[in-house]
Amino acid sequence: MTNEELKIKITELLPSATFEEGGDFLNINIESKDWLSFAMQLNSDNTLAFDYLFCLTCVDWKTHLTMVYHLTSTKFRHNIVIKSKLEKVNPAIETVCKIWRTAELHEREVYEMFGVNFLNHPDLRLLILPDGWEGRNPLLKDFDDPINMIKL
Amino acid sequence: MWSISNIANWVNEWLGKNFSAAWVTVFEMVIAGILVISLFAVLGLILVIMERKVSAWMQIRLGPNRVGPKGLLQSAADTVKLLVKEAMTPNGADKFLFNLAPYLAIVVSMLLMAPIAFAKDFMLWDLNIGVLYVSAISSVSVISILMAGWASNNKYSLMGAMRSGAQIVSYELSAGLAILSIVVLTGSLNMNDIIRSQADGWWIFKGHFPVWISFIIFLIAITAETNRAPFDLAEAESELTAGFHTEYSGMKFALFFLAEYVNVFIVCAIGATLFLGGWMPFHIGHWEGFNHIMDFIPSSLWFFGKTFFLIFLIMWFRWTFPRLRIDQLLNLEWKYLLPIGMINLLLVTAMAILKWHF
Amino acid sequence: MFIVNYIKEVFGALKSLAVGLRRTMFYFTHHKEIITEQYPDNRATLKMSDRFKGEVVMPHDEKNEHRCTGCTACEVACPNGTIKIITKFEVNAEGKKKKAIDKFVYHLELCTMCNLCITACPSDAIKMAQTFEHSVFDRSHLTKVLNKPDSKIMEGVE
Amino acid sequence: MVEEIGTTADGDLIINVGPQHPATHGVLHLVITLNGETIKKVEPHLGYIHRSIEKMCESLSYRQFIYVTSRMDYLSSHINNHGCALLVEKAMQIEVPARAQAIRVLLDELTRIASHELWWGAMAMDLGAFTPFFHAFREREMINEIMEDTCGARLTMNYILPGGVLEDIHPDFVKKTKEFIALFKRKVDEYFELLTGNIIFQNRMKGVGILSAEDAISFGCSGPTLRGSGISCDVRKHYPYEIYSQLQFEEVLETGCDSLARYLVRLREMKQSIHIIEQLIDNIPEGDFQAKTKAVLKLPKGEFYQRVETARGEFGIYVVSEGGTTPYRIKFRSPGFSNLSALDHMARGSKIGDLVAMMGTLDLVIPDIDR
Repeated sequence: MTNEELKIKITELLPSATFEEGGDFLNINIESKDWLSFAMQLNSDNTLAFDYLFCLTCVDWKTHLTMVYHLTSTKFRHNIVIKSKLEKVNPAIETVCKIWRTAELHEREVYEMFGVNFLNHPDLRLLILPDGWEGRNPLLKDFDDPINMIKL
Repeated sequence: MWSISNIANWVNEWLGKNFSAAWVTVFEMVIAGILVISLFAVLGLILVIMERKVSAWMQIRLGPNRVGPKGLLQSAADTVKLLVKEAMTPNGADKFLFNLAPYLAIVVSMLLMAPIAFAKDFMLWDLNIGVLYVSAISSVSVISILMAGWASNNKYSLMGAMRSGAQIVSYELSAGLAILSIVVLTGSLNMNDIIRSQADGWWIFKGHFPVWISFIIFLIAITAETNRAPFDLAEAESELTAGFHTEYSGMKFALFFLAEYVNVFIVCAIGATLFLGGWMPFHIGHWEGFNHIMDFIPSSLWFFGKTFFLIFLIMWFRWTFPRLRIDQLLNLEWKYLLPIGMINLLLVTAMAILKWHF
Repeated sequence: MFIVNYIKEVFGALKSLAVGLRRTMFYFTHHKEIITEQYPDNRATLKMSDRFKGEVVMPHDEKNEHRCTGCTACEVACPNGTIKIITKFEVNAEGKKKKAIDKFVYHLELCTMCNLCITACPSDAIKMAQTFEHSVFDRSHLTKVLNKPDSKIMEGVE
Repeated sequence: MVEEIGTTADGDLIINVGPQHPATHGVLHLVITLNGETIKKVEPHLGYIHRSIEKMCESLSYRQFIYVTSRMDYLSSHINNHGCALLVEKAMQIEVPARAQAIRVLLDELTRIASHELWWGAMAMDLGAFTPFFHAFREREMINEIMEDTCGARLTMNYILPGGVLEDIHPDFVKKTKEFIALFKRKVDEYFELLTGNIIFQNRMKGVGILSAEDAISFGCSGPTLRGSGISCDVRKHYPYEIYSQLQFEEVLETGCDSLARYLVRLREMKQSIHIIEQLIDNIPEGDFQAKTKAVLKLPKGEFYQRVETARGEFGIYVVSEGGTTPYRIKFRSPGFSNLSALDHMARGSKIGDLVAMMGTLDLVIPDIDR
């Protein structure tokens, strides 16, 4: 499907979604509370069939966080980017690791790097950071490590 | 003609002239013990350098080439290194069993030396059940491996030991059946008798097709019994780091290492004795002239030549094949080698009764 | 037909093993195929490719002059702080003060050989050397000063 | 007395494979729960060489960040660099000269072969066959020498700049590459004799580590791992970059879904790479090897995503730019990280020996996973 067709289809599924062109893919902004049901529809809808989550990450905008999900369909080869704003304090969003199982590790990474709490995640523990890590989440913009970071 | 047995007889006579019979026995036992231990050391050195060179050439490498001429003293340097290394005993280990295991391994391989005929009329113990003795004692070696694996208190070691236990117990059967086929043909368990029965040709040539099958089964079984690749599951380094000897270091590790190589030598010596005629030169039926010429080559050379040929075969396998998985290993034994071995034994028996062999 | 399949299976397996054995035997007997490099022994004949990026050096001519103006373009270009340039003011023959390098400090232990400093350099003062034996016993030996003592900037290099 | 440590309530053994273990080729740490020889659970513990490259890149300029990615998947470092350069070029609309494109693609494919060679040898070694390792390294050494001549380094090439390549190809490049192709074509049949056809190897691989097509997609696998499950996913075909759309090559697909299928995909991919190199080696267009670029690169405000096909799968670079000289946020989608997530699913219920085979065919490079 082209971006235009995708837009129409997705507006049907989730009227509150807003679109953003620019970049390589169609960007869709959604509310974080809609995410789980919307993700299920994206995955199961026969004409969309977004079965492949190829990138899951988070961006720290200082005032808020944004979860970014890159989705593609191995059947139709169309791509979309889902973005969802999260609060800076105690960010939380539903997990999608039941739908795309690769999300399990990716969400654990985002959890420790940005402190995003993934609701209903089966195994939300530190993955990369050492056990008993205390302090800020490293990829946040206000993280500072005076010992190990070399300032240029 | 010069031969080892002449020297042995001369020593015996000289001792008999100078000492009483009891002392002669004591001295001869001491001499035999020293000889066995030095043979151990020499074999260890030779086989390690041989393995390293064989593997290197198959892997388009040069291999050890620094210590001594063409790197021939490399294994001596290795030994020195292992000797000066600290022999650690891990904290949680069962200290007594942990230290006992390597010695048990070496003692078992020493015991196996006894009934092997190294040259014409030259063996430590002319035992009338030599073949049975060998298969009985070689099964004991599994105890040392189990002991090492258990006492290390390491999960890798334990799993290695358990694998090894299952493997040696299984492959003992096939090796036994393969040996039996020769016993059936000769009608004797005595090593010397078996060798003499090959005076008109080795069994591998006299025995037709069934003996070849026995020989192949025997080769596979002994490779498995000595825990060599492709059956080195007990020490599969990519799975269990080093298996049962993960926790061993220094000389204790070296003893396991030595025992492995000496075991290879012994099983190959037995294979050579059973199938390739031991020290018996290459004889063909009644070609007296040809046989006579062959007799000029010393019998010890024949024995060592054949044994090292088999050792080379086993090394060749090791550096060519990937490792089997534990269930495939047991499948191979119980689904392939054992049934084939049994049917083959039947064939050999029929052949022996009907006198089809040469 | 179980028996036939069984026998076929066994012979197929043995054949596949024999093929592998033949290949290793080929290499066992063909020593010309050996590719081992005897490294410290072939040092005399060993020649690195002329583009090999070993370390950053600053060529000096016979008059002990280099081409570095101390513009710090390389320091800016470096992704990981490998280069530190310490400048000083020199009084030249006409009595004018002129900026020149005091020390060109190069941390080999940080260098990723990305060549960005050499691309950035406007006066071709530094280049990559083809050395590769960099191991030393103390990390501090890897911090080098590239300009030789008492070296001067070449005439005409701005 | 011997203490019982590291067992579960059911009496299952818990074993640490790694961070220092002969099978993990790096510092991967797997905690596996075992019932006898059978694996019940595999749990990866990462971070032993995490350098936080994403954070580092936030303070590096668009010229500098390219070379950091060499240190991620060090076996396809050239392809990683290529992806980063493509992203910058796409965002800034830099036209890359045809000669530079051809050179990049040639070196990409050489890198791919070198990476697969190393994988082949290392995987054989995991399975207990030592000899193939050295045979693979003989061919890989030739590629390394070609790389050394042209790029000046053997592993982390650092040869790509936004807008082209660092230098023109070495005068010997064409000759040496042709020599390599000739040698490789002779030797690749030996791979079959040594390993592929071997009955022990076949049994170790067939039916081991089954990853059905649905699971492979769900786990986000890419590259040979996904193609071994019969899903077409080659970035070079679906989202062609550089001159891949003009080249003749076949996307290798196997439908076995097991370790053998993944193995065969990689072996056949090497031949396809040779095919690509053969098409290009005599037809490298004349011209510049570098486009004129500004001294300071500034990406326009926005978000950019670029993917390339590395030897391990789809490598993605996601850049959020605020219009400055450094990225605001950068995310590397590394193929190994996603492929690793499938390991637990694949390994459950199989033997320890199979785990080694699975890890071998997933072709894990640990710095790629840890970043």
